[in-house]
Amino acid sequence: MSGRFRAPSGGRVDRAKPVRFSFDGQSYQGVAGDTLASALLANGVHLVGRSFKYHRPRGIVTAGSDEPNALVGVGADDAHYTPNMRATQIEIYEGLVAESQNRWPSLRFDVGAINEAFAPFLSAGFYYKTFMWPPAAWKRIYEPLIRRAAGLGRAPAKPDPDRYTQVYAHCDVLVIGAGPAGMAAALAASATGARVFLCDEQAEMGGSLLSEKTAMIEGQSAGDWTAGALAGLAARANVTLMPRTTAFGWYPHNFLGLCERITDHLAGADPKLPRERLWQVRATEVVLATGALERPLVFPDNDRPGIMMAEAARIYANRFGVLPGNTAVIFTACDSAYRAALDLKSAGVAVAAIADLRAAPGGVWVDRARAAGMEVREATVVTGTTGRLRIDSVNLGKLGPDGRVSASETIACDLLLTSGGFTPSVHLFSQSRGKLVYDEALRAFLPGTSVERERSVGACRGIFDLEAVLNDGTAGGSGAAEAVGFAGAAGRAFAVDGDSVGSDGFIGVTPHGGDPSRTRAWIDFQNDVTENDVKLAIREGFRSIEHVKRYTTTGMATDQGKTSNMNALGLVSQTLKRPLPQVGLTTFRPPYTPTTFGVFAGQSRGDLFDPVRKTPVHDWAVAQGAVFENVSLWKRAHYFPKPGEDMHAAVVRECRATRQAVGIFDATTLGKIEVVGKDAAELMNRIYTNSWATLEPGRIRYGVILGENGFVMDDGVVGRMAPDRFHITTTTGGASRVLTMMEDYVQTEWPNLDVWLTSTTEEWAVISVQGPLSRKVLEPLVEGIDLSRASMPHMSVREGKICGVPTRLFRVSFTGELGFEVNVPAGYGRAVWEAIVAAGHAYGITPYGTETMHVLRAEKGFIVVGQETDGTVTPDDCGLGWTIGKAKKDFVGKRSLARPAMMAGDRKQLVGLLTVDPKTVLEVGAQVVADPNQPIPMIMLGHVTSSYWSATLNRSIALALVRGGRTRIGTRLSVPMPDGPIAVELVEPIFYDPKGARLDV
Amino acid sequence: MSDLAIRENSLGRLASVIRNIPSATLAVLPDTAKLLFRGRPAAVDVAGRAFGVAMPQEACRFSARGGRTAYWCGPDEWLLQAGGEASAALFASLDAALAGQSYSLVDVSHRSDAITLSGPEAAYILNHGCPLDLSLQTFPVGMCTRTIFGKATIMLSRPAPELFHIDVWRSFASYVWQLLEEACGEFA
Amino acid sequence: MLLIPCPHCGPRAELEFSYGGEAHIARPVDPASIDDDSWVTFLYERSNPRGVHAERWRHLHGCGRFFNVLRDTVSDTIAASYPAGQPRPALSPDGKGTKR
Amino acid sequence: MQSYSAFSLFRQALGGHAGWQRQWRSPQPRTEYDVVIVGAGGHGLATAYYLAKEHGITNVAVLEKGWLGGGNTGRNTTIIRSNYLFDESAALYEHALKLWEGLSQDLNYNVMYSPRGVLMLAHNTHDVQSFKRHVHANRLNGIDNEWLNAEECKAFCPPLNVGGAMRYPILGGALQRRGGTARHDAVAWGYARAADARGVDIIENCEVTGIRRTVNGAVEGVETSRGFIRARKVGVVAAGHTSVVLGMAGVRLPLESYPLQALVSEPVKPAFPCVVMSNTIHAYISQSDKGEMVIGAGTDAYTSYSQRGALHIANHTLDAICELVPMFRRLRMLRNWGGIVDVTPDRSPIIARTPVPGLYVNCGWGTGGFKATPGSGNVFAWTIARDEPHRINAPFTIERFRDGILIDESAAAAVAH
Ligand SMILES: Cc1cc2nc3c(=O)[nH]c(=O)nc-3n(C[C@H](O)[C@H](O)[C@H](O)COP(=O)(O)OP(=O)(O)OC[C@H]3O[C@@H](n4cnc5c(N)ncnc54)[C@H](O)[C@@H]3O)c2cc1C
Ligand SMILES: NC(=O)c1ccc[n+]([C@@H]2O[C@H](COP(=O)([O-])OP(=O)(O)OC[C@H]3O[C@@H](n4cnc5c(N)ncnc54)[C@H](O)[C@@H]3O)[C@@H](O)[C@H]2O)c1
Ligand SMILES: Cc1cc2nc3c(=O)[nH]c(=O)nc-3n(C[C@H](O)[C@H](O)[C@H](O)COP(=O)(O)O)c2cc1C
Ligand SMILES: [Zn+2]
Repeated sequence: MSGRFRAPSGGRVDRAKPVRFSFDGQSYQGVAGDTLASALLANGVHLVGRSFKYHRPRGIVTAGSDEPNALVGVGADDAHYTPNMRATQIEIYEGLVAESQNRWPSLRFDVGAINEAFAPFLSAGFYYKTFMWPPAAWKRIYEPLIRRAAGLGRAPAKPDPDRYTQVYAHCDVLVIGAGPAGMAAALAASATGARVFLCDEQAEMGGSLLSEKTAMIEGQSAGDWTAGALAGLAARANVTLMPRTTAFGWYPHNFLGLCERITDHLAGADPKLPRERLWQVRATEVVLATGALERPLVFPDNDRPGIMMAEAARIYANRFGVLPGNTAVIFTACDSAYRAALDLKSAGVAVAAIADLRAAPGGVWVDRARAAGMEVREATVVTGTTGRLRIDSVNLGKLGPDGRVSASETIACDLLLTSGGFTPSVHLFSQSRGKLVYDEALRAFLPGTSVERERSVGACRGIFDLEAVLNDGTAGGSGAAEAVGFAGAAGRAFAVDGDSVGSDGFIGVTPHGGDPSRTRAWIDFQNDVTENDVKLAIREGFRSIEHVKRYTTTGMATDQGKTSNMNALGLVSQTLKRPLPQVGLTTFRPPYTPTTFGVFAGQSRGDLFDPVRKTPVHDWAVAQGAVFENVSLWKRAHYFPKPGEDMHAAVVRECRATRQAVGIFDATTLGKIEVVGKDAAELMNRIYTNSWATLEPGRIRYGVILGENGFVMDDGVVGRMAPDRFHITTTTGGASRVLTMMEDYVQTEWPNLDVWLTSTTEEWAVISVQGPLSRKVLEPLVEGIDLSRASMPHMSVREGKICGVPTRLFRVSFTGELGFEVNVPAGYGRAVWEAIVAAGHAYGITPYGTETMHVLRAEKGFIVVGQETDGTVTPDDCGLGWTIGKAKKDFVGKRSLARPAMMAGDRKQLVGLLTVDPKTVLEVGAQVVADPNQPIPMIMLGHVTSSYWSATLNRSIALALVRGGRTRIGTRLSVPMPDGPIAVELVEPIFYDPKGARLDV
Repeated sequence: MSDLAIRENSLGRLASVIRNIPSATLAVLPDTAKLLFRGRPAAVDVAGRAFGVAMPQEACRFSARGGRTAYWCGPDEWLLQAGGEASAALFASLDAALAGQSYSLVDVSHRSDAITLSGPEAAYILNHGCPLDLSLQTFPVGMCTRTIFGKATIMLSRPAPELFHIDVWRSFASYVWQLLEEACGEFA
Repeated sequence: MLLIPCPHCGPRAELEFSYGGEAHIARPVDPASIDDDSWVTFLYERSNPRGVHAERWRHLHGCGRFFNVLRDTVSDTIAASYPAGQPRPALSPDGKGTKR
Repeated sequence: MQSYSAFSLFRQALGGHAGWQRQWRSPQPRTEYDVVIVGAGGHGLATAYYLAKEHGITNVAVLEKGWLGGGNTGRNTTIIRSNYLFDESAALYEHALKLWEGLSQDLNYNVMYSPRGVLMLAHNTHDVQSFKRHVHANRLNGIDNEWLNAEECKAFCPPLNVGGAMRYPILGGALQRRGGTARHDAVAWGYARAADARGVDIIENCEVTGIRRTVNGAVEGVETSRGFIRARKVGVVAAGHTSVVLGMAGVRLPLESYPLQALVSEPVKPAFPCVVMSNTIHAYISQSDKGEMVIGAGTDAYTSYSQRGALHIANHTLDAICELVPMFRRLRMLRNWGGIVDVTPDRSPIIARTPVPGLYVNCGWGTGGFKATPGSGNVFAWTIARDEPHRINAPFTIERFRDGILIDESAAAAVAH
């Protein structure tokens, strides 16, 4: 048998399929269809966890996602371990391994329970009042202690190997919750042809009908009707049924996050399957059918294992065939617990007594209970319970008309069921920003005015009678389809044979007559918040419910107060004598239930975290053993080490080869924009600091772009291909920024200009061939282009062919040597690159990477945007004042340059730095000061922006931005480092071939 | 020297190791000539006549004729595609026809590569990175649009109910391909 | 994730767009002629309203066009979407749509 | 003020905690105050406290439209550090950090300031260089900040994925050991209690709806949901709502309000020892004393007053976290919320006089003002009391935007928070 407490028949589990699992190392048997909670209960296990603060023994309270107590860790190994799972939601499978949490060394004997002894000191917010002395002890002693004591389960210790996926989906009507209301809504909406999604967080759809034994719908049992309804829905092509799928978050414009659990319930799941899937659903209309949650009654010692929600016990009995105890006492403020009592009794549980808070309970359910021989105690409350690891008795008290409680009797039992009525699940409605309205009669907050296109149906809007629920669901489903625009939604009336259990209930702490400072009535089980804690908070001035929440932590645990918030609210209302709606609720936030990080991250891991952009030459460089670096999304070859070389050696070799012979560099990642149209030159004039009107077709100019704030934003060379056509290059990281900015001006400021922009970054592969022998290498490869000095001077561009394919050949140099940038259509990039390498073989052509590129340009004093500039640098600051077209009236950023501070004399300016000891290489980012011996805080004059070993010059070089730098050239400053100051001389920021003679060849 | 260099498709290598699944099949489309045309209204008709396919005026639609396709990209922007043609010649002929107009024509033949995704699960697979409603009602055959797929921009078009074309910039192509394969994973 | 109506392509997910800040802030025709105070107004000062905000979006991963939207910054409700360059439409009294 | 200590806790425990006094009163607003502070966030409450404590100005009201501490103070990820690049910011945040170090004792309220170290990760060459620039500048400013290579990062924070198959490997990091976290709510409550004890009236549920000015333009008082309150000076510390409040006096500021989201995981036993931030892949994380992983990232794209944000932002935040710490993929998000942060063009705050005599503003803290709370309140109190800025906040004027004297940390380093 699958446990001592399994009824011989009944329920929806499959007794023919035993399932073995382990809990805290002990092996148990359940059956297919069990949750971990039902299987444990079937085996008589009630103690399943320890509470957060006091390590109190705790048992299973609910049968659903609202469970506050039964949190366990699941997973056979570290990589699959998941803490804080609710036993009530875990479907068991063969080999499931679960363990209890927050206890040591064992659940039954937990050292942490010593906290109980200190409970009097651990009142709400106690830590704010102590641990302040001596000040140093907080960090070293108190805080580590507090941290270790807190925290529930343990974090997984190995990387999670499972897959998670994310899908966007659209539907006309999304129905959340597949109880009677949701099923009826889905039936009605889908009948119109609307695309309908129906999701439910549970493994099985049917909601409350799954545990309904007596009511008949349209002449069928609830179970049969449910099966029929679901089969009907499944047969409709326009319906998607989504079990095990929690709608956890509602985001603006009817965008909802749904988490589907795919493999957690399977033993040896197919590894192809993702563990969970995030459905990101845009729904035209949403129907909320999320039901209602039963509310516990709060009384002294209400937290012992064996104290359970009445409805949960009914679910265990009716749905799982499990008897949660032998002898039950029931404490209720409503009729539904009578129904539970009757169902339990018929399943074989003895009902010792029903204590009803109400003065004169009556009606069909009460009559039936009495008729079944149950003793109903009117105006009776629970004043306390006993039992260490499981409840063994209940103290009852008589509630007088004056509110006083007088002791009456003690009853032995191993099960105490409570019900304080139902709280409609308005979480998602509230997330959608709809306003809640308090209904005095129902004692509940109900959905009021909608903000999004949604409607609530059934118990989640306070409709509890099954027939009414079904009809409400139908109306809601039809209404939603109609609102989408589907006609023909037909009304339908369901006939239900069954009795309503009404809507009585109680909110707050039940009267118990005990001394509030000695009794402990638990409001929030998981966070161990008691009646006294809340009262203390109020006494201390925490009057807002938000303050009470944060001071006591009520409602902040992993259940987010699903069962406790209303009682906390009720207690505040009782204590402050302020009507409940005036106290108000705390804010509902996503997720509805805790949701795995992995499913939010989805596929974005490793190489799919961000696109890896590679150039056409990439694979060639890989084959050459290049080391790569990330530059924005791109992979760029950083250097090309030969066997045995480190970066330094490789770079020295690459630099020498380029300066002395010829080097080849992949510049494909540079951004490129084609600017075309009659007004192309006019736009260029307005965007760039330079003047473009005079640039002849076939010539190239270096250009600078500022933000409208006057700071350097990007730079690059621009070729004029034709009077109405420019080929812009930008920095690798700046490409999209520049294009976006230009588009902005073209579209919104100057729409009358006849000019269009096209990104051509990816159209062209750019092969930079640099060095005195570069012309010799290229000459034999080109067709229709005369590379000679006379015909193709520095800073010119020609169109023709190379290796038989079209090229835009730029004669430019970022190295200071004779150089060319060969642009070819990207698909040819690799072939042309290899052809050039082959042709250059005889000349010692050497591939070089970004590091060598940086050294060579630094030797020439060329800036790199983002290195010499940082968003606070003007063109003049970095030595680019010369690019500003003096005659230009306006360009983007010009006006900002006229602001006082932009013209101040002591701005940081670009200079060269030479260390007095030529062997010392400065560190980029090091600070420059006048006097290294001044006291801290020092006056810093600037910082090193670039610094390299120059093989060409056989010494170190650096660039720096230094306050009033240009006037300091020739003087010495200092770079104070932790191990001593480094003396530097300020020089012009150009170290090599200052006249540019090597370019003019 | 005039050896014609060999054109490389950025997806060549990935496509050669594909595991095909019937519910969603990935393949690489052959290279085509692609020009991006933009212009003032007057130029649009001229371009359409010269190209032989009128520029679709309806947003997010493409029209095709005789191997040539014009995709609407924006209110003044079309992608002109010509299978099996040399882009230079096409460029020259359009450019000549458009003389005197206000327009821009840019050869983007190599900027992107293209993927086909076909099969009954194609839309579902695409929705792993694309936020569009891909039902036939809202994304009918004949529709095209730029959109996103994961963290990449793509140009998506639907030539047949269970067939999508994805045109994607070269350096993003392998990312898009891999993400599609990852999404196909549960069917593999 | 907002659903933003592009005047050209129709409603699309926010992911396809980039935000462009407050709308209707025209760059001065002749920046050189205005004083620092006026320039800073153009450059930086924004109305930042709690309520309806005229703002720019660009359908970056779509048709590429900039356009304007009237969005309530408290409820996120979008009341209107119109091409760049057009004046701000008047809202209907309920604030939910434009006046017709 | 009732003294808090282990001893008083012990004594009260014996009496069933019946003897604890209210931490702050809930007074009716008086008709007139010397100073009215608009906004009972951490900064506003600290301002009132220091006005009373250091400037002897106790006829002060702090007006709060909701519940005190319910703005960004109550919804931030509590990262505290002072390793800012520019002298101006470094001075401001270091001033705050020094006050943090003694704050629990000063307020007699344990704000749980936890200097467990803030580690900022570098993922590319640019990050490395920029963080080293910070390290050097901080050292010469007397602020602790040190460079760790990747292995040292791993040693300092073992859960980090260093060297694994990461799209952007961790190349190193800048560590400020004195950086850390504090218990956000306690900061608000501690200041409220201490200010209240010095006579400050903290008035909740009192929304400022207008600012009344005299004929010559000076501030006369504020209109509120609870009537007009006269005031000689008004200090606005309304974070995301500053534009709205200052608009009441006709003052326009270079400010925009954006949603910023944060989230927490379910609580687990200690598994993450410090604060880790990565600006390059956009996420930061620490573990609270209660056990939740406290996680945040960048703002949503658009201006908003709705205190919530988009799902894709949470997705991107968590894909980054899962890259950094792959074993946290199985942790679960417990709650995700938003705040409204007010951002200036240079992302540095404004702590200054306004063009309206008697009206002062402290705003623009954007995504990173919690760490500044004590320092900000301290210098703002000075500014209001003396009608002139303290040396430390002198650079943080409104005029700096006009004059181009920006203090742009993020432009300099793309670092926020
Ligand atoms: C998600 C998130 C994460 C963050 N993370 C960090 C971090 O890790 N580290 C860090 O240093 N900073 C962080 N910040 C920023 C930090 O929270 C803020 O800069 C700081 O808390 C601002 O404090 P404040 O007192 O100025 O504002 P708030 O706490 O917002 O206080 C302003 C108060 O003004 C009130 N108010 C507004 N209008 C009116 C009115 N008309 N009348 C009366 N009262 C009004 C508001 O109700 C509010 O209570 C974060 C912010 C957010 C939102
Ligand atoms: N006092 C009473 O009489 C009383 C009170 C409450 C409920 N009921 C009974 O409950 C039924 C109400 O029907 P109903 O359909 O409104 O509720 P229901 O409880 O039958 O169904 C709600 C369903 O929604 C699901 N759900 C809730 N939140 C979800 C989420 N975020 N994501 C996915 N799924 C979610 C639940 O798993 C459940 O299956 C009736 O049978 C009624 O008689 C009676
Ligand atoms: C550092 C920090 C830790 C938090 N930890 C929790 C927590 O453990 N449980 C919880 O429910 N909320 C937690 N919150 C979130 C708050 O419940 C709340 O969402 C936040 O203060 C914003 O307020 P609001 O959601 O009421 O708008 C935390 C917030 C912060 C700032
Ligand atoms: Zn569009």
